[in-house]
Amino acid sequence: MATIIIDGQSFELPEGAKFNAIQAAKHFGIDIPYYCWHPALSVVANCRMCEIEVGTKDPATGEIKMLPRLVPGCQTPARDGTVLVTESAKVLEHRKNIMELLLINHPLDCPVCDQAGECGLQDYSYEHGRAAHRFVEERNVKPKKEVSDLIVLNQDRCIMCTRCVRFTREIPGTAELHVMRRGDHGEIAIFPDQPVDNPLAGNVVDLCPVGALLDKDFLHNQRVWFLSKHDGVCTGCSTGCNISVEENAGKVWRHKPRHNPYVNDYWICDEGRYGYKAANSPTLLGGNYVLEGKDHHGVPTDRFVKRLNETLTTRILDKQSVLGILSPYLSVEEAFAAAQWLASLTNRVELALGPVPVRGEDLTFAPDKTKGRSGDTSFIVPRPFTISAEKAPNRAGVEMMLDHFGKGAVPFEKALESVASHPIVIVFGGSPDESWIEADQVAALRKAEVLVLFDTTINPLADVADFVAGIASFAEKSGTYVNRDRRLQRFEAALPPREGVWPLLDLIAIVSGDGKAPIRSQEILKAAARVVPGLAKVEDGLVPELGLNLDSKDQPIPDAGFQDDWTLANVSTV
Amino acid sequence: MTPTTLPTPRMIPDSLRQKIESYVPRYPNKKAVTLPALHMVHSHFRCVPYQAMKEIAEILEITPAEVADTMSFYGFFPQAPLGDVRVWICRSISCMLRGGDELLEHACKNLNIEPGQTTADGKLTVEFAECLGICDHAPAALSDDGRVFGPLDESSLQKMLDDLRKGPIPLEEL
Amino acid sequence: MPKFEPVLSRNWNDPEILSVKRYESKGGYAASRKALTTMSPDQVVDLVKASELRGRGGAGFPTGLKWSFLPKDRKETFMCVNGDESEPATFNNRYLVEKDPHQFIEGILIGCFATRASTAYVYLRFEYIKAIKILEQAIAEARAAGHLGKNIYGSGFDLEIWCHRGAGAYICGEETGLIESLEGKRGWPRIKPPFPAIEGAFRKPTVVNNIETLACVPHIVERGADWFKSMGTPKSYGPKLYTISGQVNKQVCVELPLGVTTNQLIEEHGGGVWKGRKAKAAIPGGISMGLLTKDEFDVPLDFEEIRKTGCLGLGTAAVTVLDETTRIIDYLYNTSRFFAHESCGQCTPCREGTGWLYKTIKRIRDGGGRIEDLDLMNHLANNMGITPGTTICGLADGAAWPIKNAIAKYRPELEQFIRENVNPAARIAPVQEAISAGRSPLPSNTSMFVPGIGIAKSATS
Amino acid sequence: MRSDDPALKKMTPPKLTLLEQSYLPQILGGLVVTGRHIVKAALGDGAVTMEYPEVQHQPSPNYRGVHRLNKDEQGRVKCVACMLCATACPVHCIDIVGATAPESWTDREKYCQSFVIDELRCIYCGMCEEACPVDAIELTSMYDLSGLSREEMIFDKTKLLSVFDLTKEGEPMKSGIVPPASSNRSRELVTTPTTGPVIERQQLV
Repeated sequence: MATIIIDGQSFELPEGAKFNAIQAAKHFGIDIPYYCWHPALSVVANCRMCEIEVGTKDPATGEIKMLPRLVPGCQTPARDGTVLVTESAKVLEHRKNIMELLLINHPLDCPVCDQAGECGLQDYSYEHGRAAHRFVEERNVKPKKEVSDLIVLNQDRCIMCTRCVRFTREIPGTAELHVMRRGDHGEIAIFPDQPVDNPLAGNVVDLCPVGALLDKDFLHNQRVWFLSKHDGVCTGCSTGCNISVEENAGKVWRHKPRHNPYVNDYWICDEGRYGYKAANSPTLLGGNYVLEGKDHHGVPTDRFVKRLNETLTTRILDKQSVLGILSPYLSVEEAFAAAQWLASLTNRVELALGPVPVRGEDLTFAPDKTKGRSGDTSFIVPRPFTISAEKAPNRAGVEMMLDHFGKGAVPFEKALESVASHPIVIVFGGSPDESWIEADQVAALRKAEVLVLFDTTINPLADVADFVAGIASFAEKSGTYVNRDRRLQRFEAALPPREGVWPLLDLIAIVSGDGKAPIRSQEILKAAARVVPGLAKVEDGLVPELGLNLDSKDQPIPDAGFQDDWTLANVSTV
Repeated sequence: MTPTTLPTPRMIPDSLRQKIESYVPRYPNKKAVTLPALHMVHSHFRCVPYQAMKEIAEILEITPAEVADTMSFYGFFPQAPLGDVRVWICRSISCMLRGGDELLEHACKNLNIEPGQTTADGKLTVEFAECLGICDHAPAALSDDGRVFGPLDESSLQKMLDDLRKGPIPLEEL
Repeated sequence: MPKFEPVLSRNWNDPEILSVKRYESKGGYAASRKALTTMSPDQVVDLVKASELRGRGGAGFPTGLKWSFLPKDRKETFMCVNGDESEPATFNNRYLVEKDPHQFIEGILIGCFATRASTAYVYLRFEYIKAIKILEQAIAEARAAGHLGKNIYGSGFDLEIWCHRGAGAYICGEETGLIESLEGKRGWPRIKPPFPAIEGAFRKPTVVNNIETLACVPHIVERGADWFKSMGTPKSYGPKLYTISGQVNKQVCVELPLGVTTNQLIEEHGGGVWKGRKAKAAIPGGISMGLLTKDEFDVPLDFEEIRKTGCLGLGTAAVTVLDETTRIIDYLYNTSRFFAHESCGQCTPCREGTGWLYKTIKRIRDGGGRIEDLDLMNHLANNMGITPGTTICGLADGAAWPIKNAIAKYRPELEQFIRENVNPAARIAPVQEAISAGRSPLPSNTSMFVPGIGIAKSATS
Repeated sequence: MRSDDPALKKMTPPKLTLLEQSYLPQILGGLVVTGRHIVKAALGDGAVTMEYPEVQHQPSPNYRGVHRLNKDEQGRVKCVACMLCATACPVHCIDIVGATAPESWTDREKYCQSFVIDELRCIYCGMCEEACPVDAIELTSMYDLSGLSREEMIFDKTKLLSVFDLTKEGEPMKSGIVPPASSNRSRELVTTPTTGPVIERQQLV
């Protein structure tokens, strides 16, 4: 067993771990400040913030030999017998010096800087900096520039950590960013007419430890300390990237990636990043509607449910059969509850899968560590990042329910053909995109005698359906999705359901009239796990933080990656 | 990459392109040719414009930003064309001790330019240098055709400037 | 001690030596033939180890030891020859290439054979326009004469030498900076480990040697390690090219055994201090080394003794003489300007520190100095560089050393300068001074954020 | 503060004499003061009440009344929408919408598109003024705040700026520091999208 000594305390390193000193210390709850190091990028050790005293302990004699000078923690492997001193006077004095140097040319415009509140400079200058600095000369002033339509670069705030440059070279491999000139006149730049427009470009904003690279979409809108973060899963494609949905005052303001080594590592694509806008869309359905004559009339939920149930009961008593269409945007719980309800209506029910949007081909970015700066890459465990062509979050999960309750996943096209034999069609939508259904498909579905739609947006099908119920959007519901790799992942509601609208789980409970029906997603998942064989691994409706692989055991992660947590909340207050 | 994919009109002529490509076998990867290619382009155009950087990137199968990264690091490559002759006047320690800074100032004042600028007639570009490695001639100057001047004083500086304005001399004649 | 006979510079007076024929007729390429045909690579390494040849580039690392760090099971090795001689006042490599290129090519050949490198890149700074031309021609001739190419001398050893031109960056003289530059990237030094011997150019084991170091190798092979060790001082053996420049009558490059003194150099080779003046100080080996005061002119200039005077080391043995009229502040201004211009901008302490030091020294020189600036600069300089461990490469040490060295040795002069030179125009603005001291620059009861100056600190003290 | 803190000074209540325990001297002392006032008022000089609104009250200089938004020397709102006042506000009565400043404002990149203070919710603690890094928000000495509806008491940017115009003569900006002028600054004025009811009030002395 490998033992590491940090600040005089011995710790056992986990089996198979591939840590550097920063990761090892963090693993045992000790913070070493850093800027340029990022767990997924090559190590260049140029910010010099993470420098500590390093030594080795001789296993035979127990003698500790320290190196005479400071060593960057990012560059120091944590091995058996490694000795780290992170809080000595020498180290603390060094941090003071580095903070002072980083700030001599940095403008003090925190009040107008969007990074304020999640800024590495703010945190570390509070924790490690000098109260006053000794620089009395003129500051270097550098220009503000736009590196793409979505990203702005405030060069005077940059600390030249080169994380962004390394990212564009190593992860998407597009290398749009470069360093211009040298010395204290160095700048980050793009080549003229070659903006940072790769599909992962937005990640450079997250990577930037200071307010140099900022998202124009979020610029000057909110102060980050007003935002509440909610763990979410991106619904943009079947990769199911872990995101943090950040809202304030009833609106979602941004999506940020959340680290999950099994799914998205540290990244999200720009499509997912700006997918938050659908949560604030004015085209979301604002209530329940019944088609009377040619017009839809908004009705309160109790009357809507009553009329829907009356219609369904009459028709079903007439021995008419039901076609249920479950969209891949439903959560596992919603699909389970919906399928269960449909099955309880009649035994003449056919279940089908809603349209699965597919665009292009899967796009995989394999990290190429040789493309970056020639730093030390031995700590990095490269993991590819894939943007799926399948633009729905939960096809696998919905299919699982269809397999259980129906005769397998009937594709949407085939279901359309069978509308003729099913006078009642009940569609569960949920796509944030209004154009999820095409005109000819709407026409085919409208052939049904009764068309019921549960959906989030005002879309062509909602224009013609007999019953339209607005349900909670992706940001307003909790539940789980099963991604492309059959990983079950939990997400939380970021917003309360908008006025006049119920979450689908509640609505089904009301419609089915079962007063005792569970409406908490965890309970439904628990119930589903009891009957659906694919979910057998779920225990007590609980899903681990990194998700649950439904098929096999997860490979252990040798590098305990962690996200930068430069937020005010993490600063210990006096 | 095949030449047909290159944008038109192309800036780097075929002969130069072949010369750049002839350097590729010298190194284990193409990227290493960046610096020689920049030198070749520079001596051809007497500057390295953006379009040329783009074409170098295409030849070497890297991105233009990577070429710009390398190019901007070094002090040697200008983006705007230079004068017919480029002369560096050294201001490093040995030359400074013998009046290098004053000579640079003097030369610029004579030519009515700032260090780094080209004379109005486009004949001469004067730059400062952080040591030219010809300290045995300090205070020294070096022109980009390889001529070494020094030790300079005000009168020999004037003579040097006059000589340089006559145009470059091929290296063989040195 | 027998009379010293120059070896590295023995052919410098012969303009014909540029041709391979002439060089061969003078006994050239005999050492390489001997090494390749009668010795094994390891024997050459052992021989160089035995000679205790130390790198001539500045750090003085034992060359044989460096070669023996290469992994035993390597498949491909590169040799990088460091001719990016950018340390101000240094020009001995230029002499070696311009005046006797084949001696140096022979050195590369033996060095590559010893390290089993089949490709060598000679990285020369772009300012050496003539030297590059001469070297390229010499390489072509040597190849035509069978000293380079495939199966050299029938030994089965192949070698190609390519000339790679720098583009004006001091930092490319640092070995990993050179490797990065060779790879077509910006010359930002790499972190170590991995050391170049394990993972260098193109991620292969690489040896980086200075031109002068390699030029010594043929002579060691030819005459043996004992001959080499018969010259110089303990731990610093062999001949060395010293350059003398600055305020002396004759600025020259001379070959002498290691361990001559500054006085000897100035009087015997430099023709005395110019204009009949007296010397005030001398820089022993390029501006990053610090200053020798006049009292220290008798210290032998070798790798060990020089450190005892508070200088960083021998450096490149480029001695620059300052006469009695030269102001130390001007010397500091020059060095700090150089390093602020040449800092690669990678590590924070060097990027920001060199700029800060330059701005401060400029202000002092302009007449806006404060006595406490000296302590501030001393503190800054003490926390920069590889020695305290705050940077990747040694440039920051080189930038900081002259400053702390000069403050230690010439503090009275600097203080006097600050007191006597007061220029109101160069004074620090009171608001800046107040901010830096953590005092409120504004009337009390006001907030601290002034756009353009900016401080967000409550008004204390 | 801990109870065993050495900085704590322990006090014991004074012992009262028998006469003091009867409270009679204190009562008599109070009656004397009252009597003095009765006499003064009867003689027509030294009334302690004020005939408001004919006579206006002059509050002390550090009185915390209605807020104002300061303008810079070009008449633009000084606020940079950093929202520190909203953060500091203990009752959450400030709502700001920030936006990128117009191109022509070369000295700043952000300004407040809307700035609303609910004057009824405000507790006039002055924390906003304390928090402001650019001295844009200040509490004036205006105290006679009234309105006919709750909506009227929600002050928008225009109204807050008009408070500045009303009070700037009598109460100059506390910092007196204006942002350093840059050479190419334009003279463009702030335009506010809405024009709320402008407060009308006689000029302060």
